[in-house]
Amino acid sequence: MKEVITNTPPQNWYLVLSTLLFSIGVMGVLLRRNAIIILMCIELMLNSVNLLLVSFSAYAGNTDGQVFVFFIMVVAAAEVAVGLALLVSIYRNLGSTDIDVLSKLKG
Amino acid sequence: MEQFIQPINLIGPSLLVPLLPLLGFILLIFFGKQLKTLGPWIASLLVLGSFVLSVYIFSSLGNENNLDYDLFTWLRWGDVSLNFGILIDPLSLIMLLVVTGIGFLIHLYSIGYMHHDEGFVRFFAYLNLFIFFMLLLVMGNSYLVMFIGWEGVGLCSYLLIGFWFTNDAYNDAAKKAFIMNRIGDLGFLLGMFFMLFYLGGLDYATVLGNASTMEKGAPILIAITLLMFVGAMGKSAQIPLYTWLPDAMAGPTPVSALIHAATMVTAGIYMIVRSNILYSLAPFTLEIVMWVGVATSLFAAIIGIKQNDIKKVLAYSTVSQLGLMFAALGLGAYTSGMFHVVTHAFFKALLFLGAGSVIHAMGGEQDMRRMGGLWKYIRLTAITFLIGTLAISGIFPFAGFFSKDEILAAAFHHKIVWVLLSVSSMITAFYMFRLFFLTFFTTFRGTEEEKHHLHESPWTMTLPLAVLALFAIGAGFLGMPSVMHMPHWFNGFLAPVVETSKTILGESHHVDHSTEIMLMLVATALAISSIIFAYVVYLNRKSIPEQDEETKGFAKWVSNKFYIDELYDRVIVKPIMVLSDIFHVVVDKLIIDLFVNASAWMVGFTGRTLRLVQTGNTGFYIFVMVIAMMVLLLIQLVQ
Amino acid sequence: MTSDIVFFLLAAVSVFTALMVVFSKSPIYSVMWLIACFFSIAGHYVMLNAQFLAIVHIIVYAGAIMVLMLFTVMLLNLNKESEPHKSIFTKATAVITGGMLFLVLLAAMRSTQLGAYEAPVTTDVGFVQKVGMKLFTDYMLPFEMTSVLFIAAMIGSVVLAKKERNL
Amino acid sequence: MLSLLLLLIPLTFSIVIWFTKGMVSRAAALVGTIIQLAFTAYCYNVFLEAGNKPFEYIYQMAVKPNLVFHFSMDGISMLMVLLTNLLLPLIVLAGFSRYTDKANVFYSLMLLMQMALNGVFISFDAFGYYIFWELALIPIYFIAFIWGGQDRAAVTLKFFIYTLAGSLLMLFGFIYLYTYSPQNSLDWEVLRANPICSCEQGWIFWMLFAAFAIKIPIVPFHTWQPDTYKTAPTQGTMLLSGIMLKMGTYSLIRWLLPIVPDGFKEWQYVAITLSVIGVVYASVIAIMQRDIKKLLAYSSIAHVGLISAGVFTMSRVGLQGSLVQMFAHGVNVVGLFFCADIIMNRTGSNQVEGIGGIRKIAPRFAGWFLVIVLASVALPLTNGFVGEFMLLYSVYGYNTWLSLFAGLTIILGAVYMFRMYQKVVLGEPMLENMQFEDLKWNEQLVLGIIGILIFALGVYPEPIFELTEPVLKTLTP
Repeated sequence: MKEVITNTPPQNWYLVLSTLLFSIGVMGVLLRRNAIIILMCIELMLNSVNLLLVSFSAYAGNTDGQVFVFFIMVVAAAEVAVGLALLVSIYRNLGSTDIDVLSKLKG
Repeated sequence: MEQFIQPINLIGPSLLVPLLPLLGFILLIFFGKQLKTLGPWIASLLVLGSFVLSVYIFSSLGNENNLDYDLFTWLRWGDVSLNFGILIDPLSLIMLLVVTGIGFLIHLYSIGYMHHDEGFVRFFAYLNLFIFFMLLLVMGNSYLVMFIGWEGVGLCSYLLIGFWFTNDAYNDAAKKAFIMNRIGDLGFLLGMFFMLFYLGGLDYATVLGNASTMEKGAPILIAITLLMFVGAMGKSAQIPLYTWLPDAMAGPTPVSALIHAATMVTAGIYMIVRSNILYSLAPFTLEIVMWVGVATSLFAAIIGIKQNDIKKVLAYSTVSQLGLMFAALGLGAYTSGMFHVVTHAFFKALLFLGAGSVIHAMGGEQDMRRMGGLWKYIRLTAITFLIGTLAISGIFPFAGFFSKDEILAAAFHHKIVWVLLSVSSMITAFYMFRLFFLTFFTTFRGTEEEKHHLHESPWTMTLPLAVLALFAIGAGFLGMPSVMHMPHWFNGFLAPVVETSKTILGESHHVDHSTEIMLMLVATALAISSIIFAYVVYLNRKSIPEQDEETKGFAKWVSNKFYIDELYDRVIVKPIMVLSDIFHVVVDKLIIDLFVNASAWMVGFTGRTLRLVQTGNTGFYIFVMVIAMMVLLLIQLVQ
Repeated sequence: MTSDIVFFLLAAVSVFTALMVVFSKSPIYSVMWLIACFFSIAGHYVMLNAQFLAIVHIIVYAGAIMVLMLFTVMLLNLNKESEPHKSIFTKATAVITGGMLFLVLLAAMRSTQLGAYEAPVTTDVGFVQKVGMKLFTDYMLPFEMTSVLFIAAMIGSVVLAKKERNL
Repeated sequence: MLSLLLLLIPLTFSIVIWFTKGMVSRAAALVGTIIQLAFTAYCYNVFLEAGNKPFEYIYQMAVKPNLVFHFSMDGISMLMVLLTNLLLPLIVLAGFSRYTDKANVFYSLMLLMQMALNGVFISFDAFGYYIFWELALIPIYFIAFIWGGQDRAAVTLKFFIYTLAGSLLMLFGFIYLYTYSPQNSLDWEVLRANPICSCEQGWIFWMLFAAFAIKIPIVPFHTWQPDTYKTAPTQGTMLLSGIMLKMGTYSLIRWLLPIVPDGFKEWQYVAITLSVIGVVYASVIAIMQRDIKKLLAYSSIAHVGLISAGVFTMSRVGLQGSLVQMFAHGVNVVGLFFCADIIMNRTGSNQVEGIGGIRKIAPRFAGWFLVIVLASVALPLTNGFVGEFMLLYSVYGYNTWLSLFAGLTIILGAVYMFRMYQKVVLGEPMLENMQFEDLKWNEQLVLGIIGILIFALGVYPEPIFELTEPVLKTLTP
């Protein structure tokens, strides 16, 4: 077994960090109207959660968390593929990726 | 109750009595086409068979013995089981003989009368069905079986009144008869419920046995008897349920004779005589029965004066006579009432058949104002009709005299009733002779064509007339008044049926011989004076009843039957129809559906309102989502 | 101590780049900042001894997803500041909401008392061997199912992105 | 196994019929229903000899939650299964004289319905019972919707949502019972043996009662019914009125009475009063109805109102009477709607007024129609009387005045039935060039069988008493 970094900071720090990243992601979603940037903010949020899972996995000594992260990545990849395809299609039809234009769901 | 020895050998014949007409009905209804000519004869012969069997049972049973047995359990639940059984005792024997005997004669008569009708076979099928139900009514050993017959004869009455079903007025009359009877039937049904609940059964033995242990005048008994009397009112056309009977004359004349004069309408009297113990124990009900009878008798007689339709006159006279019988029952003179049922059956059937013969001769004309002088054309009919008229008027020695006299004698201690009944029979004599004179004497008032058509009826019609005329003369001698020092066979025969009542009612008010003779003389004098009055008015002065529109004043009220039909129409029929529409349009469609639709509208409204939340702005959705997340977390934190 | 410093450095980079993602005017810059952010997160993974994930993360996110994003941005020619500005009120609301969410989440985490882990229990959980064992034994079925998911995503994106034919 | 077969035969035929066409599906449906009838007759025999043992079948679908299909049979179930499988061939046969569009779907749905109805009647676990109860709704919805008449979309939707709303309440009731039953079981025996606290039975009573009252229907939950009966194709109406309506009254006896006896007793007076008011109310409305099918619908409300009143008296006579009357009413109402259908088909009019004269042209039809009308007005010696007598007596036993009120149905029933009969059948024909063919062979057969049933049960109802008495003994004190 190779040498590994053993001296790590307390887990609370990771909690705070991922919370902060998540909030930034949410803020971005609220702030921006460009669909691509919103998509990116969502990726950011997913990553903050991933970070959280990995930290828990590492600190609790349980591999399952990392498997979840793996699956989240898989889903995220699929999601981005479909999401971007949607965007392209929307852009083609509307000439814009501004989400405020997409108000067909108005009741 | 005393245990009689069951005459087992009579069970078979007694079962056959009602089954033969039923067989006739089934044959005729299913094979009517094949039995076009033979059918009516088969039907008549089957009824004759029933009659012969009845005579056989009558002769071998006598009045000492009863035949009482259950065939099978019809209804049961828990510990209660209601059986379908047959009872033959003196009372049912009398009715059996009357029903099958007169039934046969009328079947025979109908072969001539209905010959040209296209529903010839169907008519006989219905008649046979009627005989079947009537026999069930009188042969049942429980009120339940009686009720089967009770409703069954109502059905046949419906079918036969509306026999000519293409005529809507006739259909209305039929429907009216059925519904009026149903009102009575509800009373009967509730009466049965009371019996079942308080007296523990419906068969006569149980009911009457348990009732006789009860106190006289017990409220339960009064309730039962009153409710049963409502049933009798419907079936026997008493005030206030009498209006269907005159309308029922829409049916063919033999039907009027058989159902609406001789047999079915007397079912009410049969029922009360059958349950005489109950009635004797409920003096209050007896009082009511009596007053209803008296009122009906007088009321119908008054209406009868101004009727011009030959059958309507007879119908009102039937109502009047039935009232007389109820008055007799109300006075506690059960056997006298029953006696009048028998004599009335003969002479009223005779009168109706005679009227039928007249109508037959006139080619369907029923209005007396267009008749007259028929004596010389249809001599036999006229003579028999005269016998019937004399009998109903109570002239010695015709049948009506004896029975009517007995009732009047029984009423003598109750002076008002006696006076009213005497007036009623006086009026009866008047309008019957009015009818007789207008129809058979003076000059013919019809058209030439009708005059040409006049002819005596075929033998199948005249033979029943002759036979009935014989009975109308002779039947009275079955019950001789005591003043003649002859045995009163009828009372003697029925004695076992009413002996318990006798002891309950105590000593009846027996009039002594001199009073009785006096009563007879008074009654006869009154009748004869009425006849003379009628003679003077309609033969001497040759006055003819005026046309309908010319009547005025009281006469107008009378000839319009006191507007009772119109009253019922306004007070009961119309309001129910209006109520029906109100229920349907207002309550159903407006009120109840309002709640239903309101709940649907609420759902729709909520949807429409909540829809506005969906602004279509994605940013807003996300914002709300974040806020919601925060709120949820905060709630969690606060807790 | 060194690890603490490394952590703070990485964390500062992560937060800064994440903020830049949000606040950049041009989508191209946003994409670039996001890639940088992902690299810093990969650094965190290495710190946490999750080497397998760190590598996969870089390959999948930085290598595949972000490239895809970049292509899209460029293909659609979105590389201009065409985005209309939101009102200052909206912006303030967004920032305040984000901040409040951060506070609420922090409070929630504090109240759940998760801070029991001062140091990792075992250190080899993130190695390829361990993750592989887990993935191909316990998570065999979900793993296989992801292939179905991918097929669906592939077909879906092809169908969606295809030019609509005039029928 | 026998009870499974009872469900499988119609289901198999339902599937087979789907793949047939036109005349063949009709014939196949007839064959299927007759086979089912024959099998039911066999079951009847088995039941009389061996009791419910051969019918016991339990299938545990899930342990947690404890979901069970429990099929069994007692006298009441047997009676209802007999009724269902007896009427189905008649209903199928009734359709032989007319063309049905998409016949395969129609008869397939009908057979599916038969399965569901059988399922309702033999389920002894509330879970299975509920599933079949809802399943029965689906085919009839489509039958009414696809083959219906005027306004069918609105009317069938109303019907569907109305009944579904009731069923939802019933579901809540059952879930509550499930949660509080000792072994988390919905089995009839278990629920019966462990009644919940009587303080809560009132609520449960209303939840279950709502579903049954809508299905029966008891006034004021009835407004879906006349329109649905009018709009649905006549064979659908026969199913609805002949059998499906009996699901409600059957459930009163099977589920409501034994499971919430205290709630039953507590609200008895309300339920009886509602039922009796419904009897008179519906009868009065029927008098002035202008549409034949709606008139029959209201008469049906009146009749079942009396049935439910009888059940709610909780007396032996009331229950016995209601069972007899359920059977009788099922037979009669199918006959009545069949006659109405014949009239409407041949004259093209569905109005009470303005037809007339049918008897003159088609005496045989008029005769059979009269027989059924008489049974419907409860003439003695017809099957209608037996039940009505016992029911009225049971109401009398509960309250004298109420029975007087309920007894008005005897009079009003005669009024509206004879009014209708007179206007439609008697008199002179009022339509110009009216063609009215007399009965065809299949119509003759259906009416003949109904006629025989009417008189057979009217004269000798003993078989029904024999079948149901042992059960009733356990249900009433």
